[in-house]
Amino acid sequence: MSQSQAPAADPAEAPAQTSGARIARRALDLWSTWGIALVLLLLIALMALIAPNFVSLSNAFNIMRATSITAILAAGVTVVILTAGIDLSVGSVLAVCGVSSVVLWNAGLPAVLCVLIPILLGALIGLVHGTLVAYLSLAAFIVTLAGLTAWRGTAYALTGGRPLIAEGDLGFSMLGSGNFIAVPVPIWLMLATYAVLWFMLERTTWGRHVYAVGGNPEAALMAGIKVRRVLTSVYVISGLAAGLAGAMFAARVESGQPNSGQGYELEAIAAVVLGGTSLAGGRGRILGTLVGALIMGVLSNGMILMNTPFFTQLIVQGVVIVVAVAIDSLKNRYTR
Amino acid sequence: MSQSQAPAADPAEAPAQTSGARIARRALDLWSTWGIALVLLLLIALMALIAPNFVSLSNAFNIMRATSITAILAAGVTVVILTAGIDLSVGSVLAVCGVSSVVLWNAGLPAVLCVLIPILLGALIGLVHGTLVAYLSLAAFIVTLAGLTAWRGTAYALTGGRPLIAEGDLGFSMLGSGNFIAVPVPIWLMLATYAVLWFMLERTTWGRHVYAVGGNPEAALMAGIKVRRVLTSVYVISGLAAGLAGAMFAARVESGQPNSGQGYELEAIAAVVLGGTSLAGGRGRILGTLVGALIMGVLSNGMILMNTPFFTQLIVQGVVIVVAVAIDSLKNRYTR
Amino acid sequence: MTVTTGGNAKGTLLRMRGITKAFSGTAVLADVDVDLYRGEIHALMGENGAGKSTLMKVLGGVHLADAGHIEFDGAHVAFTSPGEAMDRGVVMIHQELSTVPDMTVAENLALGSEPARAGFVLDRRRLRSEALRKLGPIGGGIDPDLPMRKLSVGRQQMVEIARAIDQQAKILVLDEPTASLSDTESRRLFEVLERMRDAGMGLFYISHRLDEVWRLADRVTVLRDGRHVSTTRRGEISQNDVVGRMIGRQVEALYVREHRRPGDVVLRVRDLVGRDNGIGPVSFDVRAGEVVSLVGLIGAGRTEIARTVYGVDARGSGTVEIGGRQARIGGPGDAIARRIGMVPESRKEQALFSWMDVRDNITIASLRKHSRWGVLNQRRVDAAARQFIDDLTIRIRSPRQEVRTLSGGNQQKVVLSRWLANDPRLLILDEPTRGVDVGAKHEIYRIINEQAEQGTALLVVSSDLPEALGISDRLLVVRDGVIVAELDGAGATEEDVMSHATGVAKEAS
Amino acid sequence: ACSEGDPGTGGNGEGDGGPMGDGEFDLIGYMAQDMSNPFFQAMEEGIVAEADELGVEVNTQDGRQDLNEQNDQIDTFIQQGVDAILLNAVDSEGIGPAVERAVDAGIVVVAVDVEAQGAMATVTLDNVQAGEVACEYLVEQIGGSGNILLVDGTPISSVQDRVEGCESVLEQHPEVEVVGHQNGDNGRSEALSITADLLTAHPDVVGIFGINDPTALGAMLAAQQAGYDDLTIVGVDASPEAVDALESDSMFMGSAKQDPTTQGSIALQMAHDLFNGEELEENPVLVPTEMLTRENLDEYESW
Ligand SMILES: Nc1ncnc2c1ncn2[C@@H]1O[C@H](COP(=O)(O)OP(=O)(O)OP(=O)(O)O)[C@@H](O)[C@H]1O
Ligand SMILES: Nc1ncnc2c1ncn2[C@@H]1O[C@H](COP(=O)(O)OP(=O)(O)OP(=O)(O)O)[C@@H](O)[C@H]1O
Ligand SMILES: [Mg+2]
Ligand SMILES: [Mg+2]
Repeated sequence: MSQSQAPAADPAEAPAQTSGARIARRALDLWSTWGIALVLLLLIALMALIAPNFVSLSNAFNIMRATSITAILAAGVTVVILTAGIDLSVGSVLAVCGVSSVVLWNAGLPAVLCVLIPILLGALIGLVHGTLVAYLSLAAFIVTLAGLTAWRGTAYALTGGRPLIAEGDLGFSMLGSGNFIAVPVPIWLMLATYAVLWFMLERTTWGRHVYAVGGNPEAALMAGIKVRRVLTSVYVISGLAAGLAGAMFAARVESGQPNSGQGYELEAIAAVVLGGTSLAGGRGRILGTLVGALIMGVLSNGMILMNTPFFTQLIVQGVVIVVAVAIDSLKNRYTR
Repeated sequence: MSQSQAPAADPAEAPAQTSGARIARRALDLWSTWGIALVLLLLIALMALIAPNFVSLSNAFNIMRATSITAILAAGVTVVILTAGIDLSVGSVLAVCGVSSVVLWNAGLPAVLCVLIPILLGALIGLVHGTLVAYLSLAAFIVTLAGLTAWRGTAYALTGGRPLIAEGDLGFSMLGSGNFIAVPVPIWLMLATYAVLWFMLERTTWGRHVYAVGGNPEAALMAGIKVRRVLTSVYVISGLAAGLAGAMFAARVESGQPNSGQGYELEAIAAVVLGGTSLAGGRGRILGTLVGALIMGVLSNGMILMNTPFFTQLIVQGVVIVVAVAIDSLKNRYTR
Repeated sequence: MTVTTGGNAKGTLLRMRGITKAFSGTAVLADVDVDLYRGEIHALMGENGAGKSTLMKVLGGVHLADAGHIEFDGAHVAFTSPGEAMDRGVVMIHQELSTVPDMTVAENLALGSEPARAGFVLDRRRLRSEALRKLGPIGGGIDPDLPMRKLSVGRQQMVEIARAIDQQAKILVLDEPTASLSDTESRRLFEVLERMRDAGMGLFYISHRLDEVWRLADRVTVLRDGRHVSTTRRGEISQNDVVGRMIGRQVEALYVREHRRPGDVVLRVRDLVGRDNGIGPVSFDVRAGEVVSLVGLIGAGRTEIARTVYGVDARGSGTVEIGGRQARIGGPGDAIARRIGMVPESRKEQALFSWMDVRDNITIASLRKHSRWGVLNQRRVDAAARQFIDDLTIRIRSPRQEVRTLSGGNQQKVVLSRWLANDPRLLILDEPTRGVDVGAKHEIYRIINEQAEQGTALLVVSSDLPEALGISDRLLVVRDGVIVAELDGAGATEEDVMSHATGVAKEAS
Repeated sequence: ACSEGDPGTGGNGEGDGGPMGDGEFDLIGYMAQDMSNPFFQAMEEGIVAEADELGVEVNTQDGRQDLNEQNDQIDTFIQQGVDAILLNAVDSEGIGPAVERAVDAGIVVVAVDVEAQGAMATVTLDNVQAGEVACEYLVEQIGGSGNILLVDGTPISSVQDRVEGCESVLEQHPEVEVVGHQNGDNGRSEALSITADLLTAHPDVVGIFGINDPTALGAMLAAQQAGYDDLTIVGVDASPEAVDALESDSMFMGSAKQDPTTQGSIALQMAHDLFNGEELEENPVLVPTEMLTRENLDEYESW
């Protein structure tokens, strides 16, 4: 149909759109998006061979449940990184939101509000970061680095410096440890987060604007995109995700831990980059991040199963990150 | 020739070059470079008013001695950031080098070697990072993030996971606690690091190349600059600085602490950004970083003097970072 | 001399009055008045830095004027963002490419106005079909599914134009749209613009190419140093007068080709084939004191030939000899060591260090000459920079001024000095006058000629045919990555070049 | 051992509260809150030594002071089908839900050093008491009055209990004033740097309590470097470095004894007994703590 619409243009110059060429391009696209998934599969295969008790449904659930919190943080961070920004605050925002959910519970609020309010709190914090980045043009790195420090302090301040025990049975503990259709709730929440964000990024105009702002903010501005609003929105999304992760964390440990989530920001970013999203913005896929997060989860699970000393785990983790990214870059060299 | 042809054009086109305008512009330049120094002075004035015992030579030494290690890390990181890179590994490299200096000492090596070898080790680690960044074109963020993990693991592995106490009197402990002409040695080392790096950046061809590579790598390549070599060299510099910081750390605590330097990478980057260096590369001044590091040092010292709860300290620190950067950006708005 | 009043029956669409704008204290626009009628193409002319783009950015909501007001469609407006201006029907094609390289052509075409269902759900099918439709008038032959980055600069420019002309604009501003276009594309663009004018739109057209302006414009406004000099109907003023008003003096002969005495062969290229860029095999010589131009259609591969010689693009096979000796040039560093210099086609992306000062930009490739053991001799660096600033009459406040604050022509001169500072034996110039005003153009031609006189071999890539014909001793016509004809600079005509470039000549013979 | 309800691993199905899996006590997990602290490494040594005798394999995991990490580790241990978990929790209450999962999966959970909600048995050193004895000794040494510094650590329960213990003693001594109370991150370097600052603010300090030996020793280095030679500095753990410091003529005066090695072996013994369905003679086991000082240094065998 579209071909028939464009006869006015010189037919000689019409691009070669043979279906063969298109399929080839499609294949390359797939490989460039999913090359990292191959790394994950290889890793799983390796672990299946060498780690005892690795292959089982319950271990798969284990891995995904353990991954769910960083994966959700990483999903939010992906959106920020797509705009060439960064969010270093997610670990601390998780802590503030997690702690506040228990504070609310202990104050006698219904379970639903104890989850919703912290999520909104996360969004509000994201709004603060986003406003500073978008409207005061401060570097995202430094704004969220300040956030990392300040919100951690706030989390401690909320509890006077110590963990906060939930009174009675925490009403929303199923967020952390419940099951739904035989699958743990955290896994559902992780999948839902990715499904929603995938849709928003790939199937809405907002998603195109995110990519455009990340790819060339000036061009986006010239094209009439409300760059500042888009920029603000991604930090809100990241804050929302961190808020959800915080509530899940609190649900999982049935208490408010002000020191929770420390260092998660770097884990989340590692997952994003492993997943193929460029830190320069404008390029990447949200589902790649999920794969990246699972790589880290499988690795850590496998090594615990193999009883690896903790320092060896750290070394292996570092090496795997570099190797995976290097493989990914070789692929890029081939497709470009 | 063309001048004589266009007498009408030239005077009109030559911008007003009155000496008054020139002085005003000079002042703006100074303010744009040193605006952050004003923030430091204000902070010092504030602390002098509210923090007990703040104003004294010994407290000034305290602050600078406490700042020296992050300041030295930050100096190395500045050079990396000038090329639009980043180094997240410095805290872990510090740990590896610090631990290895004590390992060497306990193995009976002379004190000089116990300092030199770790510094070279730092450079070697930097070489690894630099090679991955420059020759495999991997993102600096992810390479050094992997380094952050892997070298931390290595530091633990070197000691079997526990701190390593120096046997006997540590021969190079003066690096951490000695005095030279009535000024603590760490302060001399910090000043020397900045002096050397200032000279290298401002007065050598290498320095020009660093700024060029950071400002526009493609143009740098076209101008015949060996971009990859320059890129590699900055990570080596950063590794060297971290190695020195490691030896100083070991000297100060008279032991090899594998968990030393955790989180210092972010403190160092905060200092760099506070000092006015752009994370986008190509713009910034090394001495600004020193000011940035001192701001953090004064803040933390002042609040400890006031016995502020640690969580309040965190909150204040975050707020001060944002405010300082915001002030800096307002200045930019004015001068541009 | 001043605004022609009541000249158009269809009425005034836009009135800009007393527009004043300063950047950090430096006045860029001072009290400028301009009108735009319905159904006219209004050309803005002026030297680099005269304020043309700034004036248009004030109109388009990119900058806010310090003083003055804008009356559009009978109402006062002050757009605060490009989006707002666009909503009201003011569309701009900016001087700098503004596309998103990682998005596809189709996505770029829809940027900011993506087809959507329910207001936010992207309609991918319409995205593609609309792209094909938008590309029709000017950008046919571009695959809408390709990522933008895979397109040459010229084609990217065409996509941008296609996007702008498709919007239902009342005012369309084109800021040097043809800077990267070849003749064929330009001509197609002009047809579209004329149709838009006839439909009653108002168009602002900025260009440094007089022939284009004379072909298109109904009225011409000249700006100088941020001030309005004159607005006249095209027929009422001569090209020479316009140039005179722009730069405050007359330019008798724009092109300079004097005292050429070609000497020995400096560059000898034999059967050169690029490894990945699809050019070759090509063979040609450039002699000392000779100016040789590579000409051809956009995308013909001229830039690639130059880049392969310079070592930025990898060589597949073939040989390059410099001064009679085989040269293995593995990169720009090797080229520079053999005293070859190259001014790349994209100033901002490939040549300038925007945040560094003029001095550093001039000396960055010749620091070795001013240093010992890597330590710079500051005084000699300053002296070298000053020498070129004077020799090339680069207009700046101070050598420590950041180069990004210079106008295009002066920036180009800075880039030129960078290579002159190396005392080159062979100088490769890719589009040396793109986006440069006539005055500066003339000076650049003078510099080129001076270099040739001094015995430098010059290889020029140019899309501006009159320029290539005017300054070159020989022309090499490139088509599909190979050289299809060699023409004498003095004897050849534009028709000769075009017939070889398009392949017509071959079929005829 | 086998995993919960998963036929894929070919286990013998679930036991009912009693010994499960293959019925052999052959694989246990040890979860430390922070393996970078030598204290927990010494505990691991105690466990491994005991485990070698019992013919049990030990899987050690570092919690890195992160409760979520410990949650994941427990899940992985359940997966792995360990027979028992010796749990040194980051937070005694927060670990509760995870402990419950492990117990439900038929795993014997013994809390070590830090109480853990829902654990089947507990062996702890009374951290509150450790803080008490250390600060009692401190108050005694400074003669019952004067300004002191409290160098705190990261807010995890074992640390907070020590501070609590110390503060309860200080309440009875109003002449002793805490002029500085800061967080030293449980380690030498941070303790050193904040103590240096605190000593600037309060030059008249006569004593320092550090929540563990690395902290106290870091504080001591700061005091040395600031020119002090007559402070009274006490810590907790009686670690080898503390012994070194006591052997030399330093300002470090004492440390509340903790015996991680013994705690570890007792814990494993308890787990073994529980696994075999035996009654425990004593539960919870509370290893009493006393002060290690220069006076009783000879009798002490460091861990
Ligand atoms: N954002 C800015 N900040 C500071 N100075 C600026 C800015 N934009 C433009 N200028 C300055 O304003 C003057 C006018 O620039 P403008 O781009 O309008 O010129 P122009 O007439 O379009 O020139 P050209 O033909 O080279 O495109 C120049 O001296 C330029 O350096
Ligand atoms: N990055 C790229 N990837 C793929 N193809 C490219 C790329 N850059 C250029 N090309 C193609 O190479 C060919 C020649 O490039 P280019 O257009 O730069 O040549 P040119 O003759 O110098 O034209 P121009 O006037 O645009 O400089 C064109 O077909 C172009 O589409
Ligand atoms: Mg312009
Ligand atoms: Mg070209």
